[in-house]
Amino acid sequence: MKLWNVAGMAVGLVLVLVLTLAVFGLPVGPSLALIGEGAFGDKFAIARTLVKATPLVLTGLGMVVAWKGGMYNIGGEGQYIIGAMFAATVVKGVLPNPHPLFGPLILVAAVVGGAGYGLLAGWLYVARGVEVVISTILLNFVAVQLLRYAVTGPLQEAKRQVPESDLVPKALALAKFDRQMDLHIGTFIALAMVVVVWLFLFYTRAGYRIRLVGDNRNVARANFIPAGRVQLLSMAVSGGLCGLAGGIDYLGPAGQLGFNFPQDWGFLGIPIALLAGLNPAGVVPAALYFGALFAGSDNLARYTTAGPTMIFVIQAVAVLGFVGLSTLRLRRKTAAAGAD
Amino acid sequence: MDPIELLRYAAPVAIAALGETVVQRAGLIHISLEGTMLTGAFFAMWVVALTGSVGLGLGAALLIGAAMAIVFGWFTIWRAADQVVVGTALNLLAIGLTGTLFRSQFGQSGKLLSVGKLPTFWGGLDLVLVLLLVGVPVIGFLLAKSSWGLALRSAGEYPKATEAAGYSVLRLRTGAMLVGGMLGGLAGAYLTVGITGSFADNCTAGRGFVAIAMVTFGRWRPWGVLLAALFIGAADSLQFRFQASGVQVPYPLIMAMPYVLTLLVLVVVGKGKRFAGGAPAALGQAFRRGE
Amino acid sequence: MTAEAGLHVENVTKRYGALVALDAIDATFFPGEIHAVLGENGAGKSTLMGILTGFVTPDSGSVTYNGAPIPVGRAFECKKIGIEMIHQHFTLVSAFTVAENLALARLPSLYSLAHVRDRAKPSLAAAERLGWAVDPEARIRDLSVGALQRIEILKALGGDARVLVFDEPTAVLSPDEVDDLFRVLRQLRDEGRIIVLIAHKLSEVMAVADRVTVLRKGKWIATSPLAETNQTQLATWMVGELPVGHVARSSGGGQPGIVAKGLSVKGDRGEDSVRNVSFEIRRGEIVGFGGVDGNGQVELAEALLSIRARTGDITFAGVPVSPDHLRIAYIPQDRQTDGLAMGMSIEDNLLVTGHRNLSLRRGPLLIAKRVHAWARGLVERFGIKASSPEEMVSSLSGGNQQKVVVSRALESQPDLLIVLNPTRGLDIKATEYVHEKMIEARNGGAAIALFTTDLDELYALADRVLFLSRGELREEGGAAALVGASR
Amino acid sequence: SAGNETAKTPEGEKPSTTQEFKVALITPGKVNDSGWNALAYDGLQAIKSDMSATVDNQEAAGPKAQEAMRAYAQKGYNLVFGHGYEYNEPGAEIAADFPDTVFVSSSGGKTAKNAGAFRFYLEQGFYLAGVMAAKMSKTGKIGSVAVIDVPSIASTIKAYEAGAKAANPKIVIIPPVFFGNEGDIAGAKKATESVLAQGADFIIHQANSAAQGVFDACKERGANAFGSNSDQNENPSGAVVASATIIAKPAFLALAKQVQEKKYEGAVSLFGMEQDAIDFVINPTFTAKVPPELVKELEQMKADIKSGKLVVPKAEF
Ligand SMILES: Nc1ncnc2c1ncn2[C@@H]1O[C@H](COP(=O)(O)OP(=O)(O)OP(=O)(O)O)[C@@H](O)[C@H]1O
Ligand SMILES: Nc1ncnc2c1ncn2[C@@H]1O[C@H](COP(=O)(O)OP(=O)(O)OP(=O)(O)O)[C@@H](O)[C@H]1O
Ligand SMILES: [Mg+2]
Ligand SMILES: [Mg+2]
Repeated sequence: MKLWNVAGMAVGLVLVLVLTLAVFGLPVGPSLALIGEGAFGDKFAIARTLVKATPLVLTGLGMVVAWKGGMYNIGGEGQYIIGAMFAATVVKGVLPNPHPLFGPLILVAAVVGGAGYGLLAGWLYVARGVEVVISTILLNFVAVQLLRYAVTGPLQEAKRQVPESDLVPKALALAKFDRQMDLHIGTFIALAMVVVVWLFLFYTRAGYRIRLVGDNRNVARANFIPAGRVQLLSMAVSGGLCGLAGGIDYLGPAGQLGFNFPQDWGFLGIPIALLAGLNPAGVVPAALYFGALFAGSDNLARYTTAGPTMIFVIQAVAVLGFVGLSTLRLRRKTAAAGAD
Repeated sequence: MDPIELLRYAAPVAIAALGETVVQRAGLIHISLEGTMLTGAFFAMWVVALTGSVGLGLGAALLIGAAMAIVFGWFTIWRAADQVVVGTALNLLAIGLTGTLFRSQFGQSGKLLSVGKLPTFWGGLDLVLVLLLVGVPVIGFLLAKSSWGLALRSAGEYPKATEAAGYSVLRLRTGAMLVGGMLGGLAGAYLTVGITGSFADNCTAGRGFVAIAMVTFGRWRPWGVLLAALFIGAADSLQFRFQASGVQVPYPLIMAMPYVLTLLVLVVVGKGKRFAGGAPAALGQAFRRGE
Repeated sequence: MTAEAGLHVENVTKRYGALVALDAIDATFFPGEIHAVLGENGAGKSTLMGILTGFVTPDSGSVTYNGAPIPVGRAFECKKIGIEMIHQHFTLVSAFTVAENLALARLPSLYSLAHVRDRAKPSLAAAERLGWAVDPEARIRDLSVGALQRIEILKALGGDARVLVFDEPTAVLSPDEVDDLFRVLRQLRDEGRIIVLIAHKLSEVMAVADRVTVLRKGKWIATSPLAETNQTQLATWMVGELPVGHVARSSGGGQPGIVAKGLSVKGDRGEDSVRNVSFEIRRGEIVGFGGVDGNGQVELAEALLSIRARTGDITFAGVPVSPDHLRIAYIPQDRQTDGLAMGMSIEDNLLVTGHRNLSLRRGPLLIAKRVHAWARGLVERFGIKASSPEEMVSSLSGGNQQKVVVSRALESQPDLLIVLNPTRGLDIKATEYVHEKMIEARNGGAAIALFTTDLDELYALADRVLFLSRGELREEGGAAALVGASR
Repeated sequence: SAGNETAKTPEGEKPSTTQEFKVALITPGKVNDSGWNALAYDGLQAIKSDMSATVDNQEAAGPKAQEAMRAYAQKGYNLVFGHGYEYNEPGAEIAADFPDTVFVSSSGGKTAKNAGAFRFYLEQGFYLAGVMAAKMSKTGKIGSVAVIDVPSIASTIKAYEAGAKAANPKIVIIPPVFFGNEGDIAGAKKATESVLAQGADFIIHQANSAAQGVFDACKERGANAFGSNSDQNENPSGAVVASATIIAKPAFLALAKQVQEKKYEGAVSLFGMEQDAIDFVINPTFTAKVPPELVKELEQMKADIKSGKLVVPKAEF
């Protein structure tokens, strides 16, 4: 994307936001101020924006990998939940001896959980021909119920009173830089994953094959590249990234699992990936945009009567505005191409 | 359970899934069906609360359902935008829109609403249920035998053949979306003015997604889809029965049952196109002319 | 303008970019005759037929039917005035029944309450008239290709078309099915319709046509009553003078290479595409497979690649072919569907073979620097006209796209090279270069199977020439064999 | 200390005086649910009007919960209510980082210098509902419907069952049915019908915003329902015979006053009928049908509860 296009898009999105606020009768100036303040007002606000962007970076990356491989994974939410559950299982296991060195192991478990759940959808497609879109919708529902079961059953806190897991012991929680701030090192893990995924997609054989199969399965077939296996891999990597997001949210901001653990970050990976143009590097600004939007609109909801539902409207319009603007651009492009 | 009661509780999913059958047969997946149902549910309730007329409420639901479908269709059919992305966004929009309006109209701290309901006759049937029972064979017949159904199905199977035969894939799909949207709105309305006479945030509770899955479960046939919806409804009733008779199974696992069952059916049916029909070949694929 | 009955084409020209697909063509098609249109691949036959039936808009020239101009470029309206085309590629919905497909083709009015059965009736009646047994409830995907061809034809007959254009209807039929089709064509002709037939096989043309028109490279060459010509004459019109003489023959008798015995292969629709063929290609040898498209080339090539199921044996150097000890490279027939990932860059498309290249990777990693250098090298050596290897392959011209496919295959130093029409769309210099490279590969010990429809290429490169005709192999060469004249 | 030094006042807000008292409420669900969350919202509004405090509220659960708590503390809020057990442990932990903010959760047992919990003794109301149901049931069967099986809900239902058993040992209690989804009115209705199908003619609910489904089912089947959390006696269904209510205002005000006067010390406090925070109200339009002895008996029990003579069972959580 050219810088000029990015600028145009940004202006367009702000206009869309202003319009939405106006339509719902919110004072545009003060509302924008509240949103801006909530997203960037002070170091706390910036930290919140970053923390919200963290799972979005990871689920966005997850969607990029799957979609690049031609797999329409919309099961990020389920993979996120299962990842967190795997992490919580390990935490429960090492609870008697919560040594900080277990931290990486817990995150690996989250990756494995998410990857396994992604693979399940991949297998359903490759081996049984079940559309990924349909199977992942169903698997998302199943994951939510599994979570509910887990926190009232095997993963429930020690006293077995409330439907939650135990609070993650401090030693295992993701390190923070300032006790008063939300920022934790998970954000940097996510940023590192951007680099890793970027290297994976563009500098490894496996990543190359994922891109190739996603672009044209026939070429892969004619050159002895096992497309099914490659697509399974893309689902596993995708699920693993979403699982990692779940693990980080569990060890970081949430600190425990409960009914309300899933916050739609898995679903939101989809628009992030789209906004990023299916480019891992683009995921960072896209996730920051949404992170800031969420931190800002949370602030709006906190300090006005706009209410939590208003946030959904703002988010939805932000996505639709983006899709609308990008299809407009596409149309101009194809019109130009058709002219010759 | 009394069969009419079973039908009544299965109806929201069944009606939405019936519409979704038409939509998927034309090659689209209406991911925002959940949101369409929710707006239908809210607007039906709102209009009934304002006017006292259930008929007007149902009409409002049809209109808003159609409007949501048009938005979805404009992006996905005419702009060839991704169905999942647009659908996800519209679901968010629906939650936000209904929630915001609900608060602004009925108070910040909420209120248990009770509005007029659809009158029943013949031991519990009502207009919408009759419509559903008539709609299944009618839509089944139209899809299978009529000119419209034939053209529509070809758009879901092989859009190029549709265009070669002289129909516009884009228009056919838009028409299918209208049917799917109106039925989605009606399905939502039936929750609020048919079953409960009330509305709450998110009262569709995932039924739209279930309806999408039921279309696959019912193998893209109206009768199959109705049976699938009844099956899930019955499984749900059974689940409550279990609880009320003290059977000790963790209820989240019971609640996952419908989805797991659907997945199992899909695994068994798998790629077998021959087994009671398969997915429309062009399902979920945007059609761009001249490609 | 003549008010004569019939379809008149006057001075029609059609360009695709720089390519002149049809160059000032005149032709007349009369009622009550079967008029065959002949020409090599790419001669412009389908384009001309598309113009007659409204699917293609000409750049200039006119088409009149019974004295009145046809609705040019509007296939749908052409259908209304009785001009129908039976497409080379079927437009049948495979999940539908026969009746549904027949009904779909009848003029649309969505709101008419007409039942599928009613709309299929005229076509089914036509089937009965022709003596074809058709089960309206059968599913398309369960039918044989021959049956599909019949359905494709019946679709057109349901509307009582007066002009029927058949684009290569026999390409996929068995001899018996061809005979049956010809019986029907004659019957339709005798009912006073205009029948236009595109066929590659001269024997077929001789059997059924009343008149022939020959095109070559977009130009009109000849029109003649069938009685006043013969196969040799037609073949010469089609392909021009036959090239003679060979270049750079292999020394012959290299090490044993591929040996195929009793190979049979099915096509995508389950038809027998390749029937019981046996041949050998030694290392250091190019075996050319001549013949017209659609006679089993793609299927045979894919069977040799082991990416298509087959019966029969293939061994290389005496052991069954297995990818593990054999390097195979492939230049597919259709670069856009099987050769290139159009959403990726030139470099990425070169990497299709290059990502296996040990010098470009370390374990699972691709070494970017080396990949760039390697890609740049290929782009330069093969003269791929692009600003850089990072450029999207979709922005290249067809010829340069072809060079991408060819260069990466040749570069991978294969033991077995399977090539379909490698120079389609290349200019003379590039063609020469590709030919040179193939000979280099041969001299380097590769066994090469060259499938080509281009006679010049066939004779220039092949050490031995075989001909594929309806999935069977023939040894005899010459123009007649090339166009499938012999039975 | 750190929390207040770094916190800034948001722009666009009225200039804050040093005395400004700021109270925030964080709810796990929507405050328009006519139940658990709604009552807390009403409590918060009471603090606003009676103490002219600056109040704000936000819905935040799961990973957002701690963030929301911190966000208010960073802004120098004096008191942050977390309306649910899930805010208790995190609250106690965050409290250490924000010594000038008091974190109070509804239920839960962890405390710190500036963190604690309070809990409504709604079991008392449910107990009386159980007594009334057992005494009046014609079928001899009573039941309950709830959204999810969480301890706060389970405990109230246990108390309802205990009341019923105490009043009539032979009463048959249909196990509670959970319908799983907060807003799912139709699900609540269907769940209720499954209980009614077992023969119950009195039903109590913990259905929050889906309660209308419970009432509707009872009305259609001629059964009786109890309202819960708030006074739902006037529900248009006409099926509500009495309500077990929480009066949030006194509890919220009491806590807020303690905090304002800097007297708050981390504790777990219980608000019941003794504090006028819980009540059991018979629907006036229904009184005629209730035997006068029963009305009297219920009044006596209320008095006994207040005096401590009758202790209603409750679970710890
Ligand atoms: N849509 C198009 N865009 C660009 N070039 C085209 C297009 N259609 C045809 N051509 C070119 O026009 C020329 C004539 O094509 P045409 O399809 O008429 O050949 P044909 O005689 O039918 O060949 P075949 O025997 O292979 O079917 C070819 O070079 C072809 O590549
Ligand atoms: N040029 C080729 N010709 C024939 N067979 C090939 C060629 N390249 C690869 N194959 C075969 O195709 C299969 C898949 O190739 P691939 O490159 O994935 O092998 P690999 O190096 O073992 O990779 P992986 O690590 O994925 O197993 C292997 O069986 C390989 O032997
Ligand atoms: Mg052609
Ligand atoms: Mg291998």
